[in-house]
Amino acid sequence: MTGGTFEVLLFGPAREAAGGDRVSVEVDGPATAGGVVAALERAHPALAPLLPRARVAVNRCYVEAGTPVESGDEIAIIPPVGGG
Amino acid sequence: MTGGTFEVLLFGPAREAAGGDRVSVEVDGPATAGGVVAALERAHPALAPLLPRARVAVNRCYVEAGTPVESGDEIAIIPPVGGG
Amino acid sequence: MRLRVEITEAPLRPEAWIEEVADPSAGAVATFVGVTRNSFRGKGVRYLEYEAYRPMAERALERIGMEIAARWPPVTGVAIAHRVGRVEVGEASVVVAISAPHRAEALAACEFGIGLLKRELPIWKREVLEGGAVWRENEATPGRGGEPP
Amino acid sequence: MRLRVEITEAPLRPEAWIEEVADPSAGAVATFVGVTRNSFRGKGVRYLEYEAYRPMAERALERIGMEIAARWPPVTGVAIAHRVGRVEVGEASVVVAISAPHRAEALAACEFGIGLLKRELPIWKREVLEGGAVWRENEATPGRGGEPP
Repeated sequence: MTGGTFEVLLFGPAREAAGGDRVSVEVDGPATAGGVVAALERAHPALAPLLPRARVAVNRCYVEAGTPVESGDEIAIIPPVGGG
Repeated sequence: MTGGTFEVLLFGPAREAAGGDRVSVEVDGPATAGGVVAALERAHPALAPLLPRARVAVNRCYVEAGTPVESGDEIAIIPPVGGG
Repeated sequence: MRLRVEITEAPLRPEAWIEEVADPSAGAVATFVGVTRNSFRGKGVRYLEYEAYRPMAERALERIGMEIAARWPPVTGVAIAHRVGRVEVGEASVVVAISAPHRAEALAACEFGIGLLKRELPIWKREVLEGGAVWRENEATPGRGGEPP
Repeated sequence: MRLRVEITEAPLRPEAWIEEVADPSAGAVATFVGVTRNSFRGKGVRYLEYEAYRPMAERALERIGMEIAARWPPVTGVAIAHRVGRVEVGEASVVVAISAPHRAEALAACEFGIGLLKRELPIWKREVLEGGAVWRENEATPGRGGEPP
């Protein structure tokens, strides 16, 4: 439950900012959704401006920052949506 | 503006009750929408039970009981409607 | 604002009325379709027969459109059609389609339009049941004798 | 209750989704269609490009359907389709169709469904304007980070 490498899916403006539809990130602290976001912010500065307003989805559900993540989870950054 | 013979259009349950889609009625008192209804009630007892809940239209607009009617006006009894 | 209304014997195709309100500045189209149900309070319905005071009904539909335009000026299109004659279970008896730049006014105007139609439109419904037939009237109008509000 | 959802590249035909919710006990079908407008705050729009997190978006649409069923138990059918890829001006990007015995619940559920979809569906919209392109996000969600309500 602590640390590890996670792959994160990116969409829309996050995909565009990062120049790709997924990134890997090394999490040192607690392996939570918030920990992944904090690690992304450090490792991928291009994403940093988008992250404060983005939500996180784990296994295709929105989660809170404190939700634990495990290796094998499908983690995605969900910038403000525009459907409809 | 007083008295006269008026033709009145009937629809739906009023048409069925009267056995026809129009009736003639002689109005003795003031020639108003309400006067037409009162005369109908006396002259066509089959319509009487329906009239208290019906509206009157003159020239294709709903009117109040006090609205004057003239020879040549298109007068209709509008029982409670069921459109939709 | 586009406005088209119709009282017709022909089957109603909702898509035709949705197309009728299309407008390049409209981002939203709200539609209400009334359909003949197979039962009323537990009794089997075979079909409906609608009868209209046709010239007044056409005028009433136009007034509903104008009332919508007055209440929601952004609305770009109103199309309302009501069928008369025999309507089978599963067939549409009424279509109200409203287009507007945004969804809030399209949805509100659509709800208002069908509500006003049910109170004001001079059309009568004969419900033909498994054993007999009845004139089925809409739920009581709050006592108003005059013009559409 | 019938529930069908779809994320698709193909043009949306509203009538197909209206038919999808048909039910012999449904007297009302409320439909919302979102259409690409030709302008946004005065700027000319050439077309839109929608991008989806597809498996999550499909699941989100199913959840919206289940939430509607929980809030309006009489609802007989929910069909929601969202288009992805390039959508031209005048084409539909989303269709929400709801059937129910009576109009009140069909209209309320339709309005609720499109509102929830706009907040929760993981889809992004690229607006291609006369001079450039922008990611256009929906109006701010009242701060909720968690599950759909």
